[in-house]
Amino acid sequence: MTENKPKMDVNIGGLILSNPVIAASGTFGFGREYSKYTDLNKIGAISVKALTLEPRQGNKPPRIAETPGGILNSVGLQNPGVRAFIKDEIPFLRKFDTAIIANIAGNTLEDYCEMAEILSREDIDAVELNVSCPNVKKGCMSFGNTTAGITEITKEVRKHLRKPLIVKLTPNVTDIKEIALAAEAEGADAISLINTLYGMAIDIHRKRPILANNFGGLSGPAVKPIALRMVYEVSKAVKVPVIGMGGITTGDDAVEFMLAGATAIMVGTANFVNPTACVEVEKGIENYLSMYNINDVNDIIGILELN
Amino acid sequence: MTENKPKMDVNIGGLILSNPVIAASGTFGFGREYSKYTDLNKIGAISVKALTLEPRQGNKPPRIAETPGGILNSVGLQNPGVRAFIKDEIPFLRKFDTAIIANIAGNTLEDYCEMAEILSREDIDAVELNVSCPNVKKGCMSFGNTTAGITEITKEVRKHLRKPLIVKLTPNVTDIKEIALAAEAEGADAISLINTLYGMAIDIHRKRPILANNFGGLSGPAVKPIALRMVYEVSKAVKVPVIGMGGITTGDDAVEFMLAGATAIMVGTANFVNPTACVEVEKGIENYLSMYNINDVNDIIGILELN
Amino acid sequence: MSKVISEKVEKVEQLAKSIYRMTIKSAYISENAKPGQFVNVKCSEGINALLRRPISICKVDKDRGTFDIVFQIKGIGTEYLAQKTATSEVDLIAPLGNTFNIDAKHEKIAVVGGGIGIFPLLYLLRELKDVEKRAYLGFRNKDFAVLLDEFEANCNVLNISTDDGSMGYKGLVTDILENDLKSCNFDIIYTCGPMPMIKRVVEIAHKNNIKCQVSMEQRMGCGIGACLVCACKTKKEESWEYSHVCKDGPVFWSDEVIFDD
Amino acid sequence: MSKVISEKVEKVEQLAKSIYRMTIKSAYISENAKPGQFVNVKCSEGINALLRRPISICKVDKDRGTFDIVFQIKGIGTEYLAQKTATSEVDLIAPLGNTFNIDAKHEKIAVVGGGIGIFPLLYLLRELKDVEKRAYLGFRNKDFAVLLDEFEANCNVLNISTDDGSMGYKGLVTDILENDLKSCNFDIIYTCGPMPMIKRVVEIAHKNNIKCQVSMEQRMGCGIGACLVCACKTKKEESWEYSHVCKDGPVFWSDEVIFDD
Ligand SMILES: Cc1cc2nc3c(=O)[nH]c(=O)nc-3n(C[C@H](O)[C@H](O)[C@H](O)COP(=O)(O)OP(=O)(O)OC[C@H]3O[C@@H](n4cnc5c(N)ncnc54)[C@H](O)[C@@H]3O)c2cc1C
Ligand SMILES: Cc1cc2nc3c(=O)[nH]c(=O)nc-3n(C[C@H](O)[C@H](O)[C@H](O)COP(=O)(O)OP(=O)(O)OC[C@H]3O[C@@H](n4cnc5c(N)ncnc54)[C@H](O)[C@@H]3O)c2cc1C
Ligand SMILES: Cc1cc2nc3c(=O)[nH]c(=O)nc-3n(C[C@H](O)[C@H](O)[C@H](O)COP(=O)(O)O)c2cc1C
Ligand SMILES: Cc1cc2nc3c(=O)[nH]c(=O)nc-3n(C[C@H](O)[C@H](O)[C@H](O)COP(=O)(O)O)c2cc1C
Ligand code: FES
Ligand code: FES
Repeated sequence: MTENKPKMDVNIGGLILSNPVIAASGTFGFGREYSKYTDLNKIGAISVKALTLEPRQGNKPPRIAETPGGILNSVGLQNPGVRAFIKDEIPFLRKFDTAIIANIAGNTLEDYCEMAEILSREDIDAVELNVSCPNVKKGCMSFGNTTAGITEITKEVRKHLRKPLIVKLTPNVTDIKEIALAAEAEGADAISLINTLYGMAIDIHRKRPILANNFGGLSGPAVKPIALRMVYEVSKAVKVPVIGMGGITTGDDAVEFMLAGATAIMVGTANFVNPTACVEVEKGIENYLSMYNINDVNDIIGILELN
Repeated sequence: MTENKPKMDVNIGGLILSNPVIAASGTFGFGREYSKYTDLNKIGAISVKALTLEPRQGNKPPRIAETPGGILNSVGLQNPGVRAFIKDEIPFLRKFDTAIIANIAGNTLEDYCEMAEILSREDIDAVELNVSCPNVKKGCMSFGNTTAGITEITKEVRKHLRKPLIVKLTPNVTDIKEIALAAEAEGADAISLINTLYGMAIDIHRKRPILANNFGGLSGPAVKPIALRMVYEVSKAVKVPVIGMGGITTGDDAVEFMLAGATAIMVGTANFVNPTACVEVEKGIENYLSMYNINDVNDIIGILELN
Repeated sequence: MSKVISEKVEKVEQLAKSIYRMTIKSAYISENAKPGQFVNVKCSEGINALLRRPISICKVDKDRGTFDIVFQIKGIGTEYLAQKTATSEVDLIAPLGNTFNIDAKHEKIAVVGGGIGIFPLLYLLRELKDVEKRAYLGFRNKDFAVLLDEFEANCNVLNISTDDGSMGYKGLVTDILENDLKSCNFDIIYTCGPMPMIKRVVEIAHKNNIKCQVSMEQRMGCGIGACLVCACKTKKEESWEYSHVCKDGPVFWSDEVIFDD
Repeated sequence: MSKVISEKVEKVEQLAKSIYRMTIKSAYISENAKPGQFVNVKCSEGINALLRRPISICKVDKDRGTFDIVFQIKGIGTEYLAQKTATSEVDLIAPLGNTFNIDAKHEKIAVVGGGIGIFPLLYLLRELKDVEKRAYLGFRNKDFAVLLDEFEANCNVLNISTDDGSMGYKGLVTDILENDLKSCNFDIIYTCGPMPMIKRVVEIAHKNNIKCQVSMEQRMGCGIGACLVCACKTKKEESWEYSHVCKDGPVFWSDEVIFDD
């Protein structure tokens, strides 16, 4: 079977990935910790923990709550800042055969543009615009849930960024297609979705929310049907590649997203449960292709037929 | 302990329920089937399967798909029509000490108004406006996801309805508060939420959606954190009582919703797994009250403190 | 009258690579069940497999107060069920659904089953006394052909087909049925299995003017007739309606069902 | 170096109403673990309890290649864990976290534990040789007081308090500590347990100029330092930062931690 290994590389707006599996931002750090448990060379790309212009400490703990089939998190963008990333993390990640996607979040439009300028000069493969983090009071959330917001930020960042631009969408909106089309119109090379769904969990004994931040973002298997529907809608609406995520745990889950139209997929929460999840998902996609004698993963993208 | 049984009755916009547990529309039929397994007298109210002006057959099967911690359904409003309900079901339900909430769905504004007129003359306790069913092509969905739509339908139905009016909201919107405020402004006596989240599940072997209708509404434990956040937001925003639902399976789940601001709660998907779920949820709320020596369920409504 | 009931597992036996038989102690169900009925069984703790799974009753032993279900592993629910052991309990709603029509006037009957559809038919055969019974069973291949000795013991003639010819006739079981009908007749045919097989059986029965009952499968929510998800298109006066497999079925007369969904 | 590893359960024992000890066979973990470290254990199949649960290592038997964890049932995860039997496997990431500071210069040490915080301290006591060891353990009531014989065997003086006086001193265990400090001194105090207790111990240690290590608890996601959810406020130069319990801890020097979150 080794000679029959299907062709796994995919093209995300000019960026070629060795396979369609990407570690989702915020769930994989900068790859360091997971490198002890899994072979980073076998992962198509790593979208690193969201970077901000200056270092950030994030929210108070508890920052996580388990919910049925999912988790709520309110990390609040703790990160060492874009410059420390460049100095300390890029050299480490470059030792591996995996693409680097810099996920960026800002308080202001200027923050985003400045990070785009800085990162354009660095050895990374793409930038993912986090305009949809539910866990910070001001900033990125507000750009992501209106077409006006997404238009403005995509247009401005595009001017400053000389790398493929992935715009990551929030699912907390009435019409996701509209938001995706706005991002595409302003020059996004790809759309990734979904970020987390805004939620809450309560400790009935303390009569307070479990998260110190009160609210958080829901991810994990629970959100899969919502994510899948949105990925389908967006990939029907836009022409640029779509990166799908939300609850992917197995190769079969990934195949669902690819059939629905995703050119690549991201694995998030599943990494916490199983540090080798990304590699297992990749293997699972290969198994599916082998089962049906498909020799190029691109042949399953968007082939879902409606009933 | 019997003499110390806490006071369980709540007031939903003038409608007094013997306890805050309501069977959610579409999950309990007209109570007939469940009456074989559970004591309907112990349930505060039953919101019946959505009624339309004329009988409807609903969507093709399969109409259900299991997803992680939840289900997708696309029943598509199968029901015998409002007149058959009046003739065949009200007399049956009236044998029990439980309030009857008529959940109504229409294709047009006129449908809703006509049903409101008809039901105003009948022996029911309240009407719940289903403006948010994701499983029919035209009609109710479109009213529910804009403030303009909700304003129009609430205003018109209010003119024709001489019963307490509960407006049920869809969670598939960017800002649920705004929608709730619009319903309140036009005379809703209570707000219920959430209806199902729009989603999809794919059979990777047939390369088609599992549901014949392709898309469906997500309910069950998976949606609980989203529902809870929305119930909190809405009950902070409006003055009318809020009926909370989404994934409630146990008394503790119900308490979470009540702490967050719900005056009553609905149990849906849990009935399928456990036909006595409603009664067990009620018992669970009582246990919680006893544990903390609270002798009126109204004392826990909305007392959540943020961190 | 069905009940929500927690019962002790007496035995779990592997019959084939992916097929298991579970014997469950239940005075109530063994007393009340009839052929064609099913149990709706909780297949996990917590939310892992959220919904109950419908499984046909395959055998009832009133004396011992037990009944059997036989199931094939398809996904998480049946996989979990297969891990139960003699010390486990199962949480059931049962018995559910209507029953096969059993009529003293029927002198010669046939059952036509495919795959997991054979199990309710075996229960039916066991309960039919003093009748000439023929069974027609189709399988993907011999690895799925289970309980043949019990079929053998409960009918007069047993016909087997497999898709790949690894056992019995190679081809469709309905070919055997059709061929037999040239030389013999039945008062009624009962069928359960994959939809293409059912459709073909119904076609053959109608062409030969034989009464026919089909046992239908559909994805279920509540299993008790309340949620309306398990729709099955049936005739109604000049038109049609959606009946429900869990309550109006699983057994329907073949001329009631409209097979175009 | 920690690993993702599936290991056999050797024994599960109920120590009190809601407290269980599990002995797990693992050459790898017993060889590599150090006091203060924890395992991150999968507590369900499928999605029932989605996240792994962190549980401290309570004992290591290198010769037999086993280690023990002791846990109290709090919710769905620990409840599931308690149902494991001698034939089960557990899926672990282990050993994780840093370790208590053990220094040959320490001649007299104290451990102060409350509730489930006592288990990592017992492991520490077992590994500390040739030192004078005193243990101060506080419990809600005597029903939660477990493993006392093992504490007894592994320290020179054992002090017990309960909130309701049902065993030992009635009141706070830190009262006993404070009183003892009038007449004796320690080179280091190790503490683990409820936050109010930890804070009080740190206060007492600082007032008495005794070095102190605290083992912290926080809700975790990954357990390996990647997701950054398990934040713990610590000093950094003139200011502070969020360190992470799973990686930078669970053990911190008492003067590193800022207890105002
Ligand atoms: C009336 C009736 C009687 C049945 N009797 C038997 C029997 O005796 N032996 C047997 O092996 N199987 C029987 N089945 C099929 C059995 O219910 C499914 O194989 C089983 O539900 C699959 O569950 P799973 O978790 O293993 O698979 P999954 O695919 O993980 O199940 C996912 C969901 O789809 C539903 N589902 C999947 N396949 C079917 C199906 N074919 N029919 C209905 N729902 C389905 C499940 O109930 C569940 O809700 C019967 C079905 C019906 C409707
Ligand atoms: C480093 C460390 C070591 C620990 N050692 C032990 C030990 O030796 N014995 C023991 O009984 N307990 C120990 N705990 C606490 C133990 O992790 C929790 O009691 C357990 O996770 C509760 O899980 P549950 O599913 O039973 O409860 P649930 O309340 O259902 O858990 C829900 C979620 O909250 C998390 N959670 C709940 N309580 C805690 C807590 N106190 N700390 C961290 N996460 C929590 C769970 O991990 C899970 O993600 C330790 C915790 C940490 C952080
Ligand atoms: C703990 C945690 C932290 C996250 N941080 C980020 C982030 O920094 N930037 C971002 O774009 N998404 C972030 N996400 C969202 C994930 O990248 C992903 O969109 C989401 O978790 C859905 O995928 P999943 O269900 O596979 O986890 C975070 C998610 C989790 C669980
Ligand atoms: C099978 C099914 C049918 C439903 N039909 C209706 C309906 O007719 N009218 C309505 O307002 N809501 C309907 N709902 C939504 C429920 O009333 C409820 O809002 C939703 O399921 C969330 O609650 P739960 O998670 O407890 O199920 C239906 C839900 C299910 C699962
Ligand atoms: S499964 Fe609910 S009506 Fe049949
Ligand atoms: S739990 Fe993920 S960093 Fe500590």
